[in-house]
Amino acid sequence: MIDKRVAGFREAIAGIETGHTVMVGGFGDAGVPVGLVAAVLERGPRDLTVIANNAGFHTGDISDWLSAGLVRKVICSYPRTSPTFVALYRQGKVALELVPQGTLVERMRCAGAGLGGFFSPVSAGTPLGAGKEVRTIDGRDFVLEMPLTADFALIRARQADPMGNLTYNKTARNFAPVMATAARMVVAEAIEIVAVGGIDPEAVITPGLLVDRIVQQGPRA
Amino acid sequence: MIDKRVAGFREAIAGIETGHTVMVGGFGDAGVPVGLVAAVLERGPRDLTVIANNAGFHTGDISDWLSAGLVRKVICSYPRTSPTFVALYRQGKVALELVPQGTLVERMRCAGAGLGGFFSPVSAGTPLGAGKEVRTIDGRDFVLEMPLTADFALIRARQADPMGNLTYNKTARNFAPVMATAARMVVAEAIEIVAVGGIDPEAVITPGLLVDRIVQQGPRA
Amino acid sequence: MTPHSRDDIARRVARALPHGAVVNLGIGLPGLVSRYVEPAQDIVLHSENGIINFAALPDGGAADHDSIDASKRPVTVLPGGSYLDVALSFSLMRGGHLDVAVLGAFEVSARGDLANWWTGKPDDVPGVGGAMDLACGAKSIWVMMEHTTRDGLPKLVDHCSYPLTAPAVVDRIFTDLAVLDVTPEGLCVRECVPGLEPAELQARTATRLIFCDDHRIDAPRER
Amino acid sequence: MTPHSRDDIARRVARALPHGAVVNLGIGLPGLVSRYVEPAQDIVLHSENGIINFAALPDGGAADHDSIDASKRPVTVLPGGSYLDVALSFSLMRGGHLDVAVLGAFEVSARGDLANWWTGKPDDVPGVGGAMDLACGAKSIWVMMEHTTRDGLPKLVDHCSYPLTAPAVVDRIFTDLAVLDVTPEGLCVRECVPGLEPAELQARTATRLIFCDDHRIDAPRER
Repeated sequence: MIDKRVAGFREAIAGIETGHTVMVGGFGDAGVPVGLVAAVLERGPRDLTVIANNAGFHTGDISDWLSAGLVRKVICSYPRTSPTFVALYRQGKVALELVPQGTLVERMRCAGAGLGGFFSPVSAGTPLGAGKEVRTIDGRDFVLEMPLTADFALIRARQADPMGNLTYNKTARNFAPVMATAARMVVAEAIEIVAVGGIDPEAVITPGLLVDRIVQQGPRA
Repeated sequence: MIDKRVAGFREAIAGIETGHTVMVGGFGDAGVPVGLVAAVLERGPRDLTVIANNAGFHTGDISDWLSAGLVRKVICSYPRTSPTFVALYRQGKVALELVPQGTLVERMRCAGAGLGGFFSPVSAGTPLGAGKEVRTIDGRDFVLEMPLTADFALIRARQADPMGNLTYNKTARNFAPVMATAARMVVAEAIEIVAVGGIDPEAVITPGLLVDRIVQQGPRA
Repeated sequence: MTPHSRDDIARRVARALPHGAVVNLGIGLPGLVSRYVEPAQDIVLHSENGIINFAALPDGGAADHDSIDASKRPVTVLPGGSYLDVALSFSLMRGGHLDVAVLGAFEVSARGDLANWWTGKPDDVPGVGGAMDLACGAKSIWVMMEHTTRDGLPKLVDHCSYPLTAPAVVDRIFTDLAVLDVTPEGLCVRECVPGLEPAELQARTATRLIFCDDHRIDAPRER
Repeated sequence: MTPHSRDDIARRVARALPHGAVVNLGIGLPGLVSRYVEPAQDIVLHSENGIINFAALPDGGAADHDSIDASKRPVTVLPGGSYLDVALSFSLMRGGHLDVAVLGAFEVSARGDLANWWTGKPDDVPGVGGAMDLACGAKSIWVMMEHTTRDGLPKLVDHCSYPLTAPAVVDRIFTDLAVLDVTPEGLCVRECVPGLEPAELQARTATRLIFCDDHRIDAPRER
């Protein structure tokens, strides 16, 4: 039997090392894998590049990684929500690659789908498109965007089965299905783990073959 | 109340005109919108460009359009399944743009997602990549693929609600969710039409905003 | 002359939305619009974090961390709504599947350039979120803002001084003083608040206004 | 010397699949492999038309037009399986998420070029389906074919004469005579059918074979 369950959060994030690139799911509080995030904090790898929509908001999310000095660079669309990030950024202690949100997810998808890059109209003619290759197609300017991959993706699911099939809860779905395609090692923290066959094949959002480890979420802080 | 239901197949395909490009869902028999296909045959527009995975198989699918002389060109991945196509193609009476299946669906997605093109490794170094722009990225060759759009997409759903939300049945899902993003007018033939609220918001595969018309499928031939 | 209140502007925008439109309301001022949409308008709200057809959580409703809009406000899905991942959500935006995006702005130029994401000042940490994606994709881009800054400086200009969100995308602007369309000839005034003379409006605007033939001095109709 | 039967080759391929592998079996000969996979191997089958973890419909099972694999054969989803659209299905293929694709071939070259989709003859209407996508994406590309054509012509060659499916993608080749790996130095023979001398195998092959140090004359183990 394929069984991707691991005993706990520590095992779930084993292998995240200094210098790694880590994708972290979530938009606002929705879908943040809080148990996995806490376990990485405890493990303490350094010089991480973090790919997420935000740079965190408060304690209990990736703001903690920033506070603990684990993060070298953040690739995100909206870091201003994190006072910790803002302070470190102003001190020059963390790098930022700012990416429009749709471009961020599309670059992850591009990597996960085995494509080499894509032309997007978003950011053409703006500072975020500066320095990028521009191509005019049917009279409209597009910029060339490149794939974005990671060593680990940490995501939160609603249901998981031992084969790694996942469903999500409401708007907690956000980045998780795409991150699950784009990282070398995909770890999902699930609200509920059900038996194989417990998820309707029509309802699976992330097929199990994309997922490497499953861990049961603890009670929410 | 938003209500995209139309009275019958004739109304559902109203507006398909000579010279149009039409996407037709289905892989094998799974997901072919047989009622819509029959209605187009009756309407009889000519010089159609048809985008589908196959050029049909037998009567009751787009082979009928080919037999009736409605089709100028087929853009597909595997036309050999249609004896009608093969005969017409050998006589030079229908044009073919052969596209690898994954590139076919990705080009549709590219159009539906508002992107200008993408680099794919598929077909690089083969006759199907000949004449396309090639770019070497990280030592691997990619070809530039452009978006593929259509005037109409004709698809088959399992459930539809009057707002146009759709679910699909098993492997009949295939091209439909992507075609629904890529065509100017999207028409779905549904096995069952349910009330608004009758589809779980987590289970919706195609959001209603993508769909223009819904028609109830008749009994299967 | 009394400028419109923020709620007045929201009411005016709501009234302008076509029946059945799929609409994204940007963060900030545009969020007010949802209060003034009539049920009979059948407006479908989209939020870029992955929800379609939703409403603000009713008072006393149990907030759910996992059911929020892009402003991180608790929302509830309506019948006929759906959840989606952000890849599809942004495909809908960029792909032209939304009818209207209503956005706030720092500045809008005469040709419809939009600046609404960053002041460009060194101490201002930039954040873009979905602003550029929205501005590039919806069929109609409407801006909703005060006509001038708090310091009385014009926000409608010949050329934006702030970094652009997207060039030449804005179709219509709703301010506390007027409703204006972006046309090939420049900004065309469609409506003004009662008692505001064209010269007064022009004085508060840093690009030459066109007072079209069909321009009428028209207060937003109260419901 | 007795060449392996088609079922022998399928049995050999099945035995070589790693535990828990996600596998796509191409149309034609590779389809036979599913008959010989042991339940304990926990193989997950993927089919490009949008189904994961399925099995052939058992005899007497009610066929469903809407539940087929890429060969259009009726299949049934297994517990832990799922349906997906072809965009995601091909993303999984191209994106390197499948462990092994087992494909048929007209020809394979010494550097692993694959030709399996079109003869290139004027009267042969081309059809590619998912062949190129599979060949470009799976982590390992295995070819399963007869060592020579029906006319006895070699199918393992220096350079393919047929139009390529993809250049330099094949990792391993299973034929009725041998198992060969594609290496930087050329095709390396890992196994031969009993009684087949190296010179005989070379005579049926149009590229120079390497008989590696670890080459052993080894019949596929019967179950």
